[in-house]
Amino acid sequence: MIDEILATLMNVFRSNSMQIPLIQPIVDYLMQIPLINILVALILWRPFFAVVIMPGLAVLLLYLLYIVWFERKLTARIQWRVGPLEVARPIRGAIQALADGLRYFFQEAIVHRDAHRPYFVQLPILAFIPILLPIAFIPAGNAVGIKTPYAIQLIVAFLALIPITIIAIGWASNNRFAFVGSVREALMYVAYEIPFIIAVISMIYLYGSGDPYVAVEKQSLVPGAILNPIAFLVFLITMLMATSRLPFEIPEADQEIAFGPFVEYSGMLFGLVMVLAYEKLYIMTLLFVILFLGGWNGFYFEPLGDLNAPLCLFIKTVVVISIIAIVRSMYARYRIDQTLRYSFSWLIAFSMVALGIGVVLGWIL
Amino acid sequence: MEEIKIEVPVEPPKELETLFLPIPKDYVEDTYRKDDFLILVGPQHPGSGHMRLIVRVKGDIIQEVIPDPGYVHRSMEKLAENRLYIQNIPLVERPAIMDSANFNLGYVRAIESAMDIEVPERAKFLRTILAELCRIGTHLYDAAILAVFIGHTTGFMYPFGIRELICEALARMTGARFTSSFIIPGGVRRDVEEKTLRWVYDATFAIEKRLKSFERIFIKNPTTIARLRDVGVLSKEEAIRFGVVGPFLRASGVEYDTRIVEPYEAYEEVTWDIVTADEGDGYARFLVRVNEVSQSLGIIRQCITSMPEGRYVSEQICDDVKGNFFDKFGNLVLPAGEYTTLTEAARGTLLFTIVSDGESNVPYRVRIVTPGWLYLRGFMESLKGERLADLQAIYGSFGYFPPEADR
Amino acid sequence: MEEFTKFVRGGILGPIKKWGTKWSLWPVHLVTACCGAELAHAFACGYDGERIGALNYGIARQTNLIIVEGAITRKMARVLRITWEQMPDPKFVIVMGACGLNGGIFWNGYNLVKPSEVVPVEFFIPGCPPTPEALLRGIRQLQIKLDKGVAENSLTFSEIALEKGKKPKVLPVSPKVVSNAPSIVVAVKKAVDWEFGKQLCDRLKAIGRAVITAKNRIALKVEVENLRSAAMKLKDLGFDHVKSVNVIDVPNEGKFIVEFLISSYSVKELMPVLVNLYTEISRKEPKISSLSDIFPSADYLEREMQDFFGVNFVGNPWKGKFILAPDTPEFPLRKDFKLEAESYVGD
Amino acid sequence: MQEWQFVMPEKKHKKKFFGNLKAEVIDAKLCCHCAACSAICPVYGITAGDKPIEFPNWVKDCVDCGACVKVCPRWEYKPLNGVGNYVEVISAKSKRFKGQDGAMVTEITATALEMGLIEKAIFVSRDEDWRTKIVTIRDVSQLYDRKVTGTKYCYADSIPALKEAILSSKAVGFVGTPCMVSAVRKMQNSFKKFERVKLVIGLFCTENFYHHQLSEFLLKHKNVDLMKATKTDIKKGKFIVRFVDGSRVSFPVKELEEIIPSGCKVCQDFSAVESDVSVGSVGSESGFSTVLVRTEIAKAIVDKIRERGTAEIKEPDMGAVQKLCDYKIKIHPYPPKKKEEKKEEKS
Amino acid sequence: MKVEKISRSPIAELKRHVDVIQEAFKQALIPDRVTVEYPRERRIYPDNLRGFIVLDRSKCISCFRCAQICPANAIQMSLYDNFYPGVDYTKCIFCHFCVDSCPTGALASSNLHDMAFRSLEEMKVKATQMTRLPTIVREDKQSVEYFVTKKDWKLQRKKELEDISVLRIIPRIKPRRAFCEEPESCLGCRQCMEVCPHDAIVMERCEITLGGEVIGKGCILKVTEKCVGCGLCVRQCPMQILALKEVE
Repeated sequence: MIDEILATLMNVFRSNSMQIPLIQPIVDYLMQIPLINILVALILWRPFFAVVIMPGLAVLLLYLLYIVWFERKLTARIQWRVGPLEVARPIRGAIQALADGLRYFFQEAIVHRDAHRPYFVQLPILAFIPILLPIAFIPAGNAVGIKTPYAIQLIVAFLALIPITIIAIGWASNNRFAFVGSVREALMYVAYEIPFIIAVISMIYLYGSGDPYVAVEKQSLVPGAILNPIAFLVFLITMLMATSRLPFEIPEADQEIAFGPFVEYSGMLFGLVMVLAYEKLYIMTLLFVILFLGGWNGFYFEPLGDLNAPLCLFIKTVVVISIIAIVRSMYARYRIDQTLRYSFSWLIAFSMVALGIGVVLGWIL
Repeated sequence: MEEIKIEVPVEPPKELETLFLPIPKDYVEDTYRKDDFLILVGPQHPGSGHMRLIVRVKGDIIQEVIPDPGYVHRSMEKLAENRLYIQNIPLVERPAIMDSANFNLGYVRAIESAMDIEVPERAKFLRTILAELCRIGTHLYDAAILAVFIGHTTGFMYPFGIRELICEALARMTGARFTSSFIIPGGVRRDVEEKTLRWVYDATFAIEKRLKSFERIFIKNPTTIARLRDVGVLSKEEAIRFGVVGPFLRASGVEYDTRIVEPYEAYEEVTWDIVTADEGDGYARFLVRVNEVSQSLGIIRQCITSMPEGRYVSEQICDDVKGNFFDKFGNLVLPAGEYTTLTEAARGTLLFTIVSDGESNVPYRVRIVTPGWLYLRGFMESLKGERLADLQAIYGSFGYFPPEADR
Repeated sequence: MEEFTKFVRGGILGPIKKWGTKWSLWPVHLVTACCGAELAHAFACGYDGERIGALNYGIARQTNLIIVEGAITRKMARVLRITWEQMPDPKFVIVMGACGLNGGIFWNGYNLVKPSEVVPVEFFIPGCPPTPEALLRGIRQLQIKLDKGVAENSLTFSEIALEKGKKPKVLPVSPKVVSNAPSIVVAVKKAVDWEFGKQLCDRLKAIGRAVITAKNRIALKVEVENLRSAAMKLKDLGFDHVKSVNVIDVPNEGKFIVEFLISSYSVKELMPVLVNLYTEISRKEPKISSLSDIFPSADYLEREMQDFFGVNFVGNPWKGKFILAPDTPEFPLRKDFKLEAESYVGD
Repeated sequence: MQEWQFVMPEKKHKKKFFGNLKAEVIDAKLCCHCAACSAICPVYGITAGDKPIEFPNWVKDCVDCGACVKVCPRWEYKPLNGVGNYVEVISAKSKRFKGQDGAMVTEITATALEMGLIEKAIFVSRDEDWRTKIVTIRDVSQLYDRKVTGTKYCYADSIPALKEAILSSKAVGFVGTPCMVSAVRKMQNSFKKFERVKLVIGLFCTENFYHHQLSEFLLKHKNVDLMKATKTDIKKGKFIVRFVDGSRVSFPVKELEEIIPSGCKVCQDFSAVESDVSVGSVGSESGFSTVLVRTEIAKAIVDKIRERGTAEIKEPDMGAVQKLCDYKIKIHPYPPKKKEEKKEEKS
Repeated sequence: MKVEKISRSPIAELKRHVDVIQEAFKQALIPDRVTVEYPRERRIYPDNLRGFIVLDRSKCISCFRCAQICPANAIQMSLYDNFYPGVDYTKCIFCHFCVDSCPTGALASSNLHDMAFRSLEEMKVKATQMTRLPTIVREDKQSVEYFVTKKDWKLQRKKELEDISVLRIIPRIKPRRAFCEEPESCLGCRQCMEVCPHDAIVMERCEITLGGEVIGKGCILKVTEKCVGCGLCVRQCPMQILALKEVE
């Protein structure tokens, strides 16, 4: 009975497995060991590989460690200093984020008297649902969780849920600054979401489909950034706004409203809410790469086999994020009303133009 | 836009009673009745110094700000009455340690004016260099704080990097990075070697070069301009009425600088410009100080190139300070009377009043009015009608430093 | 506190906890006094505290280290305690600067509190202000403490043995000479070469008794009743702001001398002139009319004097404490409030 | 160093010197409360003020130097009496100042200050309770204060202030009652530094009071609150208190008998025989003061006053002065019997 | 001088954006780094940096000048074979008024400034602990100095370790001794004798004169060879009749 189920599963996994010639000998060896073989098969099963390994959770974790370190290092470099170093000098302090994370993990998580206790604790965890769900729809070549022609629309829809949780977090905190921060988050939400969605729609028009495969395929010659530079620009700026990055770090604005919605979080819970923005940035950058930078189009090394596409996508994503990290040391924070004004006047206008370009180009292509 | 009143019975939160607010209880209730919101900024707040601002907002617009100072009130005036005249020198520099030379200078000049001590030329030039170094240091400090208040961390790091050079210059000249206590009645504590002066001379150019980087990345940064321009405007009349001082007064178009109207030390012997602006907004206040930094660099260079030879301490007091310090300075007695000196500290007019009874070797009363305390009123007024987010921008544009105001 | 160190080092996960905490000591942004300037240097590009894992961070909930930067006043002590209680365990405190240790130069001031009496302190860093190196040394010592479990000073003295001697009968006196019967004269006439001043002085004679006390300084005495009208007249002359409000307590003669130092920004030739408009009021019932409606710049200065001397400025809207905390002694700047005296001989 | 003994009067008792003083003067009810011992004491142990002279814990703290005995005017007391030597006598009234009568003490001090004969002068002021306060007069303008001029009829610690003054300046003027004048002369004889006291103005005096006793007496028996008084006076055997509103209370001095300190009851010196110049109202018409010029320096000052015409000068009635001198001898016999009365003046 | 007006035109705005991006990328590629990596390297401060105070016990004359000039009252004299200063680092503000007041150069400043203590009691440094420089925890492998030219400044790293130096300047003060300016005013209180840490003042029998006339026998104070010129008696004398005089 169990053997049958295992055999069925094995078949399912093997039928849709990642083909990586480089590690094929190891895989073959492991396949001979019972029980381990099913695990290996599971890992190499494409939907699982996409969601959990690459570009999914495992890489996300690695990425988090990397981006926190890289951002701090890059900022430090621009600021005439060295950044995290002594924690692991040979690797230039790369595990600084790990140390911080561990410290957070073992610190007391305070739920203060005035907070709405259940929501205060639940919401940071709930916030992961809209963050993690898009991963299932983001394909990387052959590695894909759920394949659907509406993947881009779905991703955008899930992303739109994140601010709701942040607003709820601010409400549950029951703090003046959290309150002001939540209101700012709500205002920002309406400010960036419209141009963002229009920019995405313009690209969908351009490619004629919400299917990432179509989008990537259509960019095999010219990347989307050149096809529709205005949408590219609008997407970039709204991405900064959506992930609360300077110069639009308005809902958190530590010097003004003391981290806004997250003011009362401590310990592990703060660790969770702190990485929200980074994770969101990761998802949005993946989308950005797929829409504008040709997705997983790029190099192809024979030994890597199916791993080429996820790796390529990942490298592009990391490069984009690393470049985006520089704005943190470049800009001051805009004011909320200025941002809203820019957004509702310029950004929406630009996104309309982008939409026009998308429609026209989509019609031509 | 029509205002819609929501009739919800709102009670002021309990915590307002326990926080020891220096405002009456009915003010709090009134605020809540009128659908306003009280936000307490500070003293433990990433965007405030050591003070609390009680901000009353309607929506996002600030209605009124009540300062709650005194978090760094260290009883300086009382202590000064209980110390020897000379022992007060370290004390009076503590309000603003980054501006120690100017504070020191103001106090020492009050003693000198009382005792009619003629300061040698060389000492005057050395004092001027110290004062200007501290002025640059303070302006950079304020710029850094402004930067971090509007969220620009690089703008915070660069000035502090440049300040390292200033600290090094002060350390080489006086032996301390901040609180030099170097200016004493009659001159300075020690002569400064030619080598050190050359170093400082070269350092001014190094500072200038780095300031160019700072200008590109922060001063002329579009986000900086967006945040500071047209906020916290003080018109010329308002600035005069509320007694604003220093660069903040000059930013509103008043050409008042104590170094011009009542010259002291070597300021008459060097050429420099008084920097003013017309706008009176946050950016003008910032730019005035930025421009003053380059003026100060010029003053330092002129002082070093035309540094006269001679004594570093007046012969009326002693030949050499080393070893004589207690004997020559420990027993100063000022003739009876009141002596007031005005000094242009980095943040504005600094006033020292020493009242002596003519017999004691401790002052009878020392009144220290620091620039921060003088422009606090103007600062509070300029906040009215601005947005909550501008609070920090205006705070930074004033460079308000609570230890200086509270003494 | 020792239990936090124990917690960090204890248990099966001890090494991980220890390592994480050691390299992630985030000081909370609690600027208590002027040592904050050197703290900023320690975390700015000159020294970059982030190198050793210490990142200066916004608010209490997300940090685990308080660096007390110098003086803790009575008002600030509350805040320090609240901040400390807001922080999640385990948490540590480092105090920098002489003021925070034992008061430093303000050791006998009336408004200072020792942080070590408010919160448990791990390390003390001397200096006024300590150099950034000293602060980083303090953080390093805390890291070493977390590593080893015991606190260590960063320096060990090489002691020499000396015998204790016999105490002499008379110990040296204080060098301070304080007159028991001081006489305070605010307006001491001084002959100066100042033509404009003489003219101005003649004009001011209509208001009160005007005396030139130095170049650009005029003392103008009026009676209490005439203070407001004198201020009005000065305002008409072009004086537009108050630079200082000062009260001199003369218990010897049972009076307060209240001074308003008035100057001008709007009239060019009056800019350097500082008119000391002063009057004397009784010490028993110190009451004087406020000038804050004529010169708004006098407002906060008057409130301050109200705090310090208990002089009632009638017309100033503010009543109650402004600068001082509720538990500060009443009217500390009056002469009958005495401070602790120095001692020169230790054990 | 046991054998060491400074040149000093013999000890009368086998005690430390203060013990001698206490036995011979204070306990013998001879002490006139001039506070000279308090001033001279090298360890500042002797307290004066508003209480009888005391040295708490003198057995231990007294350094046995004998300075107090050396300066005490009542040690081996030989009463001075009579009008004494004088070179000139006038009755005068100051045109500049307002004082008790003719304000001649003020005028003489002011002239001496203006002539540069003295750098400062020790005066007695009062607070609102009519408690005496010492002021150091450095500037003539200080003398316009009505609290400084005018008689207080209470003990004041002028001599301690005088000692402070001689340490900080080279020429000092002094105003005091006859016993104080004697003490100053004794000090000058013993210690060269007191030669810096250039001008000693004596006041005509019959007796003086402890402040607390006087104010208590007035409040209790006469329902007079000294706080509201503007002037006190003794004229023609009557004690007069004037008030702000112009009303006055007067009663015979004899009623004050019970509070007259014992030291005054043995004093026969009415006209301050040893002073440079003695001043008092006796012998002049109302509003004028009698000035007995005894030494060259005083003569020079009076000549200057005359030359500048700052005072109105008349002929005095020396008979009245003589009469009071004799009267004082009569009512204050020495060695004491059982009888007394009082008076003292300050310009 | 008026500050220059900032143009509001979009082109100028764009140019400023470009400036910022340019500068940021330039720094990212070739950073002008100025960080002193403190625990690993030590910054060379000038010798006159005011740090830990060192006492040369053999030079100290117990004159109390350091204790009495200290604005923070951080110096207290402790009694051993004589009074020696001890610095209370819980109060010391490193103004070094004491070092400047020391007439013999017994106190000297070192540029040791990085200290951290675990308790307040241990910060009260006694004279016995001040005679030598303490050993400190050192993790430095190299030293670093700011090297400034007219163009820019950079860090100059040196492999050799920086020593903590003691800067001892001996003041140019001739030896002094107390003497009595005005013996006629002597109270005979012996305060000077009793305060003298060196037993240098004695009372000698003599005749007391006033105005040339012998008024009696008594004693007069005399300053002996033992006097080191600390001046304590001068400050102690209630009549201020003593003074310090330079001796050959």
